[in-house]
Amino acid sequence: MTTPVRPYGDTLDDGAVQLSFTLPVPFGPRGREAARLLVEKLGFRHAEVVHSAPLAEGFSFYVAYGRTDVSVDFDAVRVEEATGERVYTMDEACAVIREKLGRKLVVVGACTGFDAHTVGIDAIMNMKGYNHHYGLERYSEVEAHNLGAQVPNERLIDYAVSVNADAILVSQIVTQKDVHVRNLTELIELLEAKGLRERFVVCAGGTRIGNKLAVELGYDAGFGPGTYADHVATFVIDRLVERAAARA
Amino acid sequence: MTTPVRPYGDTLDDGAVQLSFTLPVPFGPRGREAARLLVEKLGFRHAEVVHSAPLAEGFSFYVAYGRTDVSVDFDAVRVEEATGERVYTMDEACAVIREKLGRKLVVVGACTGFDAHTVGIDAIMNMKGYNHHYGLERYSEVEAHNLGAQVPNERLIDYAVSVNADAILVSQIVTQKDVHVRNLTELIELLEAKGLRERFVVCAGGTRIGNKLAVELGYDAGFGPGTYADHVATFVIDRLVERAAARA
Amino acid sequence: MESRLHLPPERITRGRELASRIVAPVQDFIDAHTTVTVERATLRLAGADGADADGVPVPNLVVDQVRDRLEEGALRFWVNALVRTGDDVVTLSRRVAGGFRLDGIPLADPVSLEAKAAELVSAASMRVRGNRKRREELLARHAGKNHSPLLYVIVATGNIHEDVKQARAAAAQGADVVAVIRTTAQSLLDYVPYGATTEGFGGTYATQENFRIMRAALDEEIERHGRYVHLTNYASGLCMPEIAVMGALERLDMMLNDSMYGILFRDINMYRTFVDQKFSRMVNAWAGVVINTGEDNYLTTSDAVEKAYTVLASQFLNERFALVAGLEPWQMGLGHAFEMDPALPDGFLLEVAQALMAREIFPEAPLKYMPPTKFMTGDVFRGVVQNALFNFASKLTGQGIHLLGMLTEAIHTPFMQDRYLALENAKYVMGSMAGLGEEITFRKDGVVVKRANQVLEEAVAFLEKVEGTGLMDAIATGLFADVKRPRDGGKGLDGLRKKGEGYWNPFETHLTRELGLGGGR
Amino acid sequence: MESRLHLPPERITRGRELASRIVAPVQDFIDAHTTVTVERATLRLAGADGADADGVPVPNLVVDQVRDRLEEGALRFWVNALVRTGDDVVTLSRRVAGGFRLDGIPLADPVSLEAKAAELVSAASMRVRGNRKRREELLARHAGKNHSPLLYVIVATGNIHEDVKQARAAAAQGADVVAVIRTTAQSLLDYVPYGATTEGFGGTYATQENFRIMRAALDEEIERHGRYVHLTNYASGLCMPEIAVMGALERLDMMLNDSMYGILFRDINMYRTFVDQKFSRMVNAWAGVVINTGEDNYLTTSDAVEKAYTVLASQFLNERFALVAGLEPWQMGLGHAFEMDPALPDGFLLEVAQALMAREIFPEAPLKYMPPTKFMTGDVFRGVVQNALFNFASKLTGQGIHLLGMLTEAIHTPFMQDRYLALENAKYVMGSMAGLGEEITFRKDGVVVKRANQVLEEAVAFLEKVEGTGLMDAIATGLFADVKRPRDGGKGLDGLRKKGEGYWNPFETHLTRELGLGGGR
Ligand code: B12
Ligand code: B12
Ligand SMILES: Cc1ncc(COP(=O)(O)O)c(C=O)c1O
Ligand SMILES: Cc1ncc(COP(=O)(O)O)c(C=O)c1O
Repeated sequence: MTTPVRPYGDTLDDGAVQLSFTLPVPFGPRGREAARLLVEKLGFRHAEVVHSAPLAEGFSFYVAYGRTDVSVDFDAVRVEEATGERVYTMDEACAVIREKLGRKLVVVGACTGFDAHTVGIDAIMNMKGYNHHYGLERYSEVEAHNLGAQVPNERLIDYAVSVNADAILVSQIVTQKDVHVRNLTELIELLEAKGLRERFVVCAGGTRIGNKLAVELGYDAGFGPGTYADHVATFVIDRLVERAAARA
Repeated sequence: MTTPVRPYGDTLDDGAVQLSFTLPVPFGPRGREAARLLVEKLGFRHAEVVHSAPLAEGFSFYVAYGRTDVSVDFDAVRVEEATGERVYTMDEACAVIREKLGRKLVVVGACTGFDAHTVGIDAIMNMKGYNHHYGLERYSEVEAHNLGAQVPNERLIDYAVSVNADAILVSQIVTQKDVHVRNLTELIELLEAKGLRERFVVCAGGTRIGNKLAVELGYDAGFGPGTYADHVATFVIDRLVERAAARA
Repeated sequence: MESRLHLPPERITRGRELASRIVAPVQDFIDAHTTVTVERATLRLAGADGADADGVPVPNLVVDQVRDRLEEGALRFWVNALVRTGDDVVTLSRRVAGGFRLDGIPLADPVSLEAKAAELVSAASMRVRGNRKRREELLARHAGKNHSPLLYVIVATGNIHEDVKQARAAAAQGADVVAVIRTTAQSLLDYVPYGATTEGFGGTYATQENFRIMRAALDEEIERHGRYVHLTNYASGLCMPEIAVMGALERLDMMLNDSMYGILFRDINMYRTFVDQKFSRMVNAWAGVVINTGEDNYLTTSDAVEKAYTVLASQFLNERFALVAGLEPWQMGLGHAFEMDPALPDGFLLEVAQALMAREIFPEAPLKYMPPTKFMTGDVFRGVVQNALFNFASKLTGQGIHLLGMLTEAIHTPFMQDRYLALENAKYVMGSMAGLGEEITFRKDGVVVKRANQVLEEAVAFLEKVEGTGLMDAIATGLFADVKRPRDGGKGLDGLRKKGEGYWNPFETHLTRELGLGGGR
Repeated sequence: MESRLHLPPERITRGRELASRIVAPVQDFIDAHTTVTVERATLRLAGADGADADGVPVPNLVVDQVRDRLEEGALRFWVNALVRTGDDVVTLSRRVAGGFRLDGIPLADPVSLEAKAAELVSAASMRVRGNRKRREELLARHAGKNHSPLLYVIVATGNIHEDVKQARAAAAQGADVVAVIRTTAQSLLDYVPYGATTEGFGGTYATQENFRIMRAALDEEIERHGRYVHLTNYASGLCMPEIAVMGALERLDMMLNDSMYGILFRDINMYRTFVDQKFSRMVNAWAGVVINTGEDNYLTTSDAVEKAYTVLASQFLNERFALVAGLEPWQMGLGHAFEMDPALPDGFLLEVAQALMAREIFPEAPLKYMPPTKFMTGDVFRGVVQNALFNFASKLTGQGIHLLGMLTEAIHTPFMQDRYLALENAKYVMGSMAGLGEEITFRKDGVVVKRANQVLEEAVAFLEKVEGTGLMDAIATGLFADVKRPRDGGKGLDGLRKKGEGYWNPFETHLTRELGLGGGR
């Protein structure tokens, strides 16, 4: 079955979309027409520039509405999230660790490179947690090390080795000019160069990070906005149990 | 010369555009991914869904940013406005009428069909005018008849004939389901059926009306937001002078 | 409550007094007349319904048949036919739709006519009373769940079935009131279309079936969300009384109903409107409907500072016309609007002054506050800010019914997401500054206090003038809204009739009695 | 002015007293120490500039050469080389960049060293005095043209030339202040990059050439629009004093400069930061720069209600550290932020209480009010509303420097259109409700008054505790911002030196005298 879906304004399949953008052209009727043509070229019917304003010499701003015939087959849309429907609560997670691993799970986390946004990794690791979901430090069966902000990849790896970690959790928030991609890639390359990649479950997280991107970059999983400790814990535990089973 | 212009966020040609739309799908990761795919299919690179929210059962809302390579050749952008750079002031307009027509210009205006939005046509015709631009009633050389709101096309034509009008000005503000197109077309068809089309300069105006649309529909000209009496007066006078010259 | 604006109570009293004197002579005129739509409304109350093959509604067919004898009241012919044929109302409606004429049937004896009429009145009463009771029960069951002010959104797709989707979404998002906007110019139709409709422009036809469909959908939403969702439609226009009846029968909760809107803004004949509004308001009063008056319309054409007093003057008149039609203060959703020019320095202060003034002068009325419209542009982002300030002003001054501004006001009738964003905006702003009104006092010699006092003075002065001229001549000479509406001009005058000696309308009599009103015949 | 919040003056005095007692011992430590960047800053004042082929700046090259003798002050070596070689500063800089060493040159006689130093001090003084004068002239010429509060926007493209376009656009749109945001983590570099730069992440490198380019562009905009446009950059970090010097030389108008930000939020060693902030603030004071402190940072991690007192406590400390570095009250852009949870009922009232409290406690300081950031989401439309309420609160409480919130805060560094929309939002809101602050009084027993008094109490109590512990130990034990920063931890400790007996720094001496400060050596 295919279910083509289109944007919806007030009638099914009307395709209505709101756009806004700046053009590097002077404000005036020609700019307005250029904006309209652009919206048309983007594949919109009924392209209407409903507002324009001068921003500066040679720059102008536009608000437009258009209608598109483009559709997405909703049935074919697949999301690969790191965790499925089933997410362990803290107590469940600890029970599984006790039962299946028989020892404490060791996790090292950090916000790496020059990134100093710790709120995200803290949300995952700190006692207090986030939105009424406790962080990993609260898990009785987890030994959690939060190295904080601006941790060089090298130091993170050394530390993970020194505490014999099961999992490494990396946070990256600043994404301008794809600095996060560079930094995440570097960590994996370093791990591989040292022959340590297989030793850890390595997860990335951040506002603009998803499972898809992280997996592409060589991580075991990626976590975006709305993640709680529960999600990462579930993923790490399941992955470790899997590995243990494979080894056995 | 061609000058391809693209949307501008903070770097030339970065192609940055903001979008928002509703999809008739439930809120959740799959909806979000569908939204992202849609933005990609609209031709955006780096399609990022930065916000999603549930609207109702089976409907969800998305805010997205994307970057496009689509460009418009700014040098090739042409706008056909009804009036060019040169717009008569009220006094100039009256002087030209006196000199070139040698009699008062008779103009009949109305907001037609079921449309009751008189503010626009009043802005053009009333004494007081709009934004410190007097309306046609103030022009000493213009005899202006404003028939007001909800005037049937038939009545408008009869009236124009009865006062021996030079020009008919029609305002249309409500555009839902293209009701304005229907109504504007009807007027021209009626005029043609009665063999009166050539007798009047016929202009349309309104918030969503431009010269292009009006001309397509058989009008002499069309006027959108930001129009003042000056603009219409200039157009009508020039057109009449032209015709007189052609006849002579 | 003591006035926070230091408004002199005697000036407020004076305004009321003037309104009462202005309305009295108009009331005498009203009592002596009926109109085609008052008669059709009566027939609808008596069960006339349906339409013929051309779509002409049965009430119109009946009234057209007896056009020359309308001074007797159309109901007599309907009741007589019921008595004579023994049909029930549904059958008779169907027969009339098929061409059956009522005007030739010899009259039955007055006693059986009265008896039949009493039966019909009681059937209608039961239905309307049932609706009122249902509303009261639901409101009681979900007490405390609505927002204050009530968050009011419109749907206007033109298609009742799309409207339902939009309305359900709005309910899910927290709307307290859903208004179905009428198609452009329905107010000028001298009949009410029949059945479910899917083709309107800028709105959806007000039909009884559309009312029913929407009410049923919203009732489901009430259950789902545990919050009462009010339904609103428009009475105004050439069919005010009939639509009021439809609203009463289908349990609408609010209706747009202004004593002069049709005259001033739709060029409907003034005699016609005055008579129509009275009957329609009696019906609203009876049905427990909250009316929404149209003072906002003054400011869509005139300046909100210069003409603020016209709003207040009109509120005084609407209040008086409401009182004499039996509406209680809690039913008077008197209108005003946030139409201050965003470029005006301290415009927000003037707006707050005017909104609070209305609040203090009509303390029991659930004031209906309209959002910015005329200064909205295609800049949807600035539109969001204008709406935020509007939301702020409304909560700050304790308004009752809050029409949400749409960021796309200058562009199109609302998309589903527009309404969502409007609700988010209002919920956030109003939640975050909820207590501010209670926190603050205004300087006694400040801009806000001065402004409110000035507007009150101007309104009273204006009413003095109107009282001098008489309301009808005031309208004819252009004192209101800058338009001149001659007594004999405008649409619908041919539908006016002086009531004859033998005018018979047991429904009117019933309403008059129920509402404790004197007058009428 | 009498307190509208009924704050007890004696508690405010107590807060100031505590701050003074807390700062005093730290000040003693500061006076006894110098750091690599204080030395480099001194060299910069003395004309050392440029970089070697690897991009290592000349001031760093000099300091590295004399690393082991820093307790004498690095300037001696530079001045000595000038005297001995007869080079001018440009030539000597070029030679040092080429590898020329200063540490081996035999010392000239003290008289010629003093003379040369006096010459350099006077050259720097002339330049800085000239900049101050130019600013004062321009401000006087365009008096009354800036907004109140000043509308402050950031540019952060990473490329100085793009930044210029963005800044010019902002100026055209009405911005009063343009801040060039620094690239991620420049604060952790122990040198200042040299020359124009085009590659930064989330911001643009602070370099002297970038300062110059932007200043020149904004000066053109000042002429074009007849409005002074302030330029801001960041002093904070491992190079605080040097960047302050660059700002003084290039006529920056404001600089981010907090006495503890580096310690708490960048894990820079506390000794290092305390010493650095003092010198950098003296330079700011001398240059007539307004500092912007970083109290907003407390609230990006902690809750704005729970931890409001930390903001006030930090303001007291920043004020004291500023006073002892010679800054005048008009130069103290003390920070705070609108980081109230939008979901919090009456959150706006709490926010207004806190903002007005800061206004009343620091009546002469041009408070720097930061916009919502942490509760901003990808919902740009709701973001616009959050910013509208922020604009409202700022104008209502009379803030001095208003950082505009961007609707895309949660998404990217600002696009040109984002800034435009932010300016439109602020101009509209602030214009429309401009007079409201003057109009209203808050109930004496209301939420706002109570909240302000409570935060003041909590701040004083907190300062009592810090005074008990001592500032350094308080930081070490995690009393501030929930982080523990051990005395010997953090970055940059190796750049700290105890001043020797013969420490020589005529610039410091000059500044101390000019600013009328005691202490120093
Ligand atoms: C708070 C904040 C700061 C604080 C950080 C304080 C701190 N201790 O963290 C301060 C003020 C220091 C700051 C500074 C800067 N910031 Co900042 N900051 C923000 C802000 C307002 C909120 C971020 C936040 O705390 N979100 C809340 C947390 C809970 O969400 P989260 O990080 O997404 O985390 C969740 C998930 O992503 C996930 N997750 C995150 N990490 C991980 C890791 C793992 C393993 C897992 C499983 C999950 C996971 O789980 C978390 C919980 O659900 C955002 C704007 C915004 N509203 O988003 C800008 C923002 C992130 N900052 C930005 C920038 C540019 C900067 C600066 C570079 C500016 C400058 N040039 O000075 C500096 C640089 C600092 C540095 N060196 O990195 C930009 C980034 C732009 C971009 N896309 O590249 C933003 C978007 C603002 C903007 N529009 O410019 N910032
Ligand atoms: C004021 C107003 C009203 C007033 C009108 C009062 C009056 N006497 O005009 C009232 C309250 C009565 C009203 C009612 C309705 N309105 Co209305 N209204 C508006 C509003 C707020 C402003 C319009 C306006 O006055 N603009 C100012 C004038 C000066 O601008 P303008 O008309 O564009 O005119 C300029 C140019 O276009 C040009 N121009 C215009 N005409 C002509 C003609 C000529 C010859 C020339 C040369 C130039 C010219 O010159 C003018 C000056 O520059 C707009 C929303 C908005 N902010 O735009 C909605 C709006 C136009 N209304 C709308 C609707 C749907 C309605 C109703 C149908 C709602 C309903 N179902 O009840 C009713 C129907 C009334 C009817 N029968 O037509 C929609 C239209 C949607 C659409 N695109 O189809 C809008 C956009 C609101 C919305 N988002 O839903 N409305
Ligand atoms: C009282 C009142 N009735 C009716 C309407 C609109 O209805 P119509 O356009 O159908 O007359 C309005 C609109 O603003 C109104 O205020
Ligand atoms: C006082 C102060 N300095 C500096 C900064 C940021 O600079 P950096 O990230 O380079 O440390 C901030 C940011 O919020 C600040 O408040």
